[in-house]
Amino acid sequence: MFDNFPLWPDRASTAAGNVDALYIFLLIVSGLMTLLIFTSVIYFAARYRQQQGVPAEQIEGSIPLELTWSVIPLGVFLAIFFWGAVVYFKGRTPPRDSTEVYVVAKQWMWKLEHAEGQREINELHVPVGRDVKLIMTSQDVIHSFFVPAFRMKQDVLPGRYTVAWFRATKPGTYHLFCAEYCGTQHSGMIGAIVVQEPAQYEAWMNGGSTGPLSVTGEKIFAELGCVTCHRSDTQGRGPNLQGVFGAAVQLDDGRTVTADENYVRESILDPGAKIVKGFKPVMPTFQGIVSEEQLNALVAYVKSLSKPGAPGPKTADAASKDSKAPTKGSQVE
Amino acid sequence: MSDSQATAVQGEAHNPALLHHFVTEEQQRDASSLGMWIFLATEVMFFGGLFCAYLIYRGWYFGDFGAASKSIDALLGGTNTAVLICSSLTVVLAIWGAQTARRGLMIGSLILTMLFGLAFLGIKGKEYKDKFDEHHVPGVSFSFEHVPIPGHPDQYANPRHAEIFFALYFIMTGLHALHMVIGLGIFTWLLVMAWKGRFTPQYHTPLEVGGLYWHFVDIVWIYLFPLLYLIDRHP
Amino acid sequence: MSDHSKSSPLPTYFMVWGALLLGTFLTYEAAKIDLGVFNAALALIIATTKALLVALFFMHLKGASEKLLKLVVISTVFFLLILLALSMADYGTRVWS
Amino acid sequence: MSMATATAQPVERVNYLNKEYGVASWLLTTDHKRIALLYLLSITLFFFIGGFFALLIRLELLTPAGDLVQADTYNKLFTMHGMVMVFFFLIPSIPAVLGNFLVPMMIGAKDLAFPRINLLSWYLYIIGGVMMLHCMLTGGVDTGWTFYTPFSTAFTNTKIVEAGLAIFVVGFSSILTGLNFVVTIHRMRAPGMTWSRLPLFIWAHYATSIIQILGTPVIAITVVLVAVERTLHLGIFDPKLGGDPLLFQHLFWFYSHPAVYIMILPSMGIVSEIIACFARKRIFGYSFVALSSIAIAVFGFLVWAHHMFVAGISVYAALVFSLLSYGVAVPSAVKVFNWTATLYKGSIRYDAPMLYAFGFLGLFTMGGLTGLFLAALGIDVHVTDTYFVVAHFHYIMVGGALMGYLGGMHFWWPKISGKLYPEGWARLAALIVFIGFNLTFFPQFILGYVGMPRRYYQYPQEFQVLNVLSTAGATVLGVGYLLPMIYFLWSMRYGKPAPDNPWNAAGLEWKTASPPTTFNFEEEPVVTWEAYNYDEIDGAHKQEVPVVG
Repeated sequence: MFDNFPLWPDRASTAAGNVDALYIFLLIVSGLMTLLIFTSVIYFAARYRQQQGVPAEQIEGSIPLELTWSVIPLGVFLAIFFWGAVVYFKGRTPPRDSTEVYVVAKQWMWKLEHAEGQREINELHVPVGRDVKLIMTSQDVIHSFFVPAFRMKQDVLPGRYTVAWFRATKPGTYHLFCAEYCGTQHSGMIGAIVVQEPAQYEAWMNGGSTGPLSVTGEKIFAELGCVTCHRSDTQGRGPNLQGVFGAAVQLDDGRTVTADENYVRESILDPGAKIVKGFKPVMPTFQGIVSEEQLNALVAYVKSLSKPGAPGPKTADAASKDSKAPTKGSQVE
Repeated sequence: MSDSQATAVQGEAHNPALLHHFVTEEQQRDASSLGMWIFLATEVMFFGGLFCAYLIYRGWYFGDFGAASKSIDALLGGTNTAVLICSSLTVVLAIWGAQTARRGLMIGSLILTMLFGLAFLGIKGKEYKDKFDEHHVPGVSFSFEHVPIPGHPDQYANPRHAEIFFALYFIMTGLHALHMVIGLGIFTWLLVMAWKGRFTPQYHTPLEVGGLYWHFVDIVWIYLFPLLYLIDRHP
Repeated sequence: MSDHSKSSPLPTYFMVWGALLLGTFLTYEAAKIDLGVFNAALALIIATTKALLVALFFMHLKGASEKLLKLVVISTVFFLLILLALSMADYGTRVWS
Repeated sequence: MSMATATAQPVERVNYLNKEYGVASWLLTTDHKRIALLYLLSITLFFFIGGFFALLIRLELLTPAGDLVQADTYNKLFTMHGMVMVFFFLIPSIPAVLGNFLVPMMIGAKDLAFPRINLLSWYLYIIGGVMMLHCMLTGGVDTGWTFYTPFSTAFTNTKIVEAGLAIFVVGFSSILTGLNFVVTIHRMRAPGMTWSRLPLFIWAHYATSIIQILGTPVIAITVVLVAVERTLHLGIFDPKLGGDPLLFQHLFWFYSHPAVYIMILPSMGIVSEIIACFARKRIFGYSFVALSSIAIAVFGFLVWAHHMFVAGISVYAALVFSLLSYGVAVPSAVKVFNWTATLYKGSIRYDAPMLYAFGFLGLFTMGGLTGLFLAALGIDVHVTDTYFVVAHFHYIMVGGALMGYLGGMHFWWPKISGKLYPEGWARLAALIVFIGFNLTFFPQFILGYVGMPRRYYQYPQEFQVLNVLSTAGATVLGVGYLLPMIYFLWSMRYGKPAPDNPWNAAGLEWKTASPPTTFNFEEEPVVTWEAYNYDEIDGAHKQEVPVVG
């Protein structure tokens, strides 16, 4: 019981240093304040204990003293607020070109899918020193992706994507917990983040690869007949998806929204919600037809269309020829 | 909603004499009215939670809400609003009748108020029956297919989002109707006491406190009518 | 509570009653005109004026001797607006991030 | 332990306890003092039920593997522990027991404004309690006391609707108590009892009542929405049907954060009374302490989403709520500084109530400061939903609210029961509670930062040592809580009769007999003195030291 008994969590990500610094600062401030209160209470209690013939001296109060111990704490609090907000903002804005991992939380297990196609259950292999962006959704209830060693936690909500990112700095295996109560095996929904040297990571990568996720996405894009409306030329009944991801989209009711993962997901599951300017709302909903994994693949594919030099969606027949080619694991459950 | 409003009204002070723990009669009346005003504060926050849900989903699904709201008969809603406004008037007349010892006016106005209340519930019942026939009652039998969104004739409303509107519609108007039923209960009791000649120009606190409750239920409806019935009525 | 000697005479009641009915009719008609965003704003303005009329005249807030009742009403509305406004602080800005 | 100058034992005076006997005299009473005792009995029962669940949880967590109870049972244990403690003990305890008993007496009134509604509040509490007990005995709830959706609406078939209705009913009891207090404080103060002469206990209960009135209805409607969604399979909170689970969290926390101020504010009122009496001094900065109670009540409504920083709300909303949360911390800091300043140049005695007040000062300070950690966005991402949060709110609720409650029970026990409790045992119990509490919850701060999530049935091996420490502390704490119940009951039977003012305390409630008559005062009191006029009291008694203990 006593062999491995840490009093401080591992520090294995860039964020860990920032959070620890703020934590230690707050520990010091609170420690001083607690010390101040404890010593003054004990000292006053002892110094002014009741003695015969020594009455208590009535002191009404003093406005300046009241102001000092209102304004000074407020000042300290605001400093802490700003520092905390800076750390928070860094943690909530993923860097531009981070490698992406799609996470699907399901009652009591984590399914993770690299953009390069590897699929893992309850484990995530990442290389040291590279930014990893997690695009997460849940199939049932609210879970929460929590890696204490990275000081990172983000709830995973059903029905939409939530995003988190980290950059591992120290190779090793770290706990992955579910931090939002999600049912019987909530405490069993534990995984591991395996941080490897780039060489080991490459070796592991070449193992079970089923081709990049975007390629799987392209197959689904063809199988479901999306390509018949969303064509690379402009006569398609649906908007051309080339370069759409990340760009601002003009809607028919005047609003402009940026096409992020949630926009693409909503356009697939609930097309009527946001209609692009100049197009008819003819797209059927795919709610219940497309699984979370297929959805992730489609989003990855749409993203790949925005990368410079990405080939446009092949016309219907060309894409279908490809899907017959025997590639392992193209049928996503 | 337990019938605590009835006790909150401190009605059956068998005689205008003072309740034991109050010092003066004015203190007792002020306490009762302050008590009712604070109770109305809790009611505002109680409906407030529903208005918050309504506000957020209206922002998200404006088109679907417009389509669903258009399927409700706004004329019935409008007449109901007028009915409640008239009932507020008769409540005020009843109180004025008590203040000026006009027994006939007081009792007549109380009866009229309750008739208006019943009329309101009747119209509400008709509305609910229409919704039931059109399968717009949320739950298993709900169906809202191929209903165009107002202003976008070629676009159909999403049935799931319309079901949220109807869920909010039935909960908000249902809760309001429940408060109306409790109001009718209070006013029956006030009528009985008025009939027994319990209210005099010096003592008619239960009438005033009951009136405050009734006017509050009217104010809730004044907000419910435009927000639920008139979301998107222009052609 | 209002002091009984000079509670609103009948004409005031009937004027307020008329104004309320007019308000209802206005709301009903205004919904038919397409004012875009202002439809909701107009509906709320009319509803709030009607609610104020009922509260001030029918519920005798206007003649109330002490300001306590007004304070209760104002603070209740304040906390209701806090619930609505701070929830919208989340929903309104979710699109930005 | 009798007053040095107590006259011979007066003939048995008629008071609210021996005025009438029989079940009906208790179950149909409208006397605020008897209703307070009815509440005392019922909340003590629920406290020990909740405490029993807590002990089972701590025993389960002795070992990393889940080996004492099944996973489902464990989930039900911490859910029921939360629901019983929050809704059936912490929220009603001080307002319903000490508030009911003392608010009318402290302002010189014969009773609350609406005695019948007061009795109705107790019956609503009992109906809610019976519903919750029935729900527990026939299956319980496994969603956590926060019953987040869509788990509570679509992914569990435990008795959510029944527990929800129990909370609705008991919430209504809380609303009516708040309403009663506000009207009483406004309308029924004795002549001369101006707002600046009100005891701080009354200010604290006024602020608590504001929150009870304006917050509780929102959770009532939330529970109704969850019940409607479960029965009709609607999608208000279910994302599959278009709803938003975060809307539930907004509506839930809109009430549940102010609810933690319902739990702590009455204790602050008690601590002000105790420190003033046992330091024989006027509270330092009386008006600042009074207004900070109101500030906490009002600001308490602006900060709820600091429970949701990682739940998926927008980054900008998180900034707004984090800033506002630091605003609400200032009034609490002002109170702690003022209490400490009151001790300066006082004439301090170490009776049991004062020990509890010292305990409150220390533990509430630590609880409040750890709140600053949680309000800082950067740290909250790491520590929310871990044992750091569990430790934080237990420091506030058990270290603060419960310590204040026990201090108040000891301080006013002579007035309530007419008997003196055994001082020696009481001081020992206070010490045991303080030590047991710290041993139980301080390790949980470390556990939290190291990363042990909350509501875990089994945990990795490396967290075991701190959990064993915490369980050891829990047993000590359990003993510490049993002692007061034992010697309070003992004192009812064998305690020395208490004089009218054993502590020589200021305040109208000490001007009546112990225990008081049914209408509290023979003739209506007129207040001509300022609050906490200990200089006049001690001056008049020429330094006569109340020999107590």
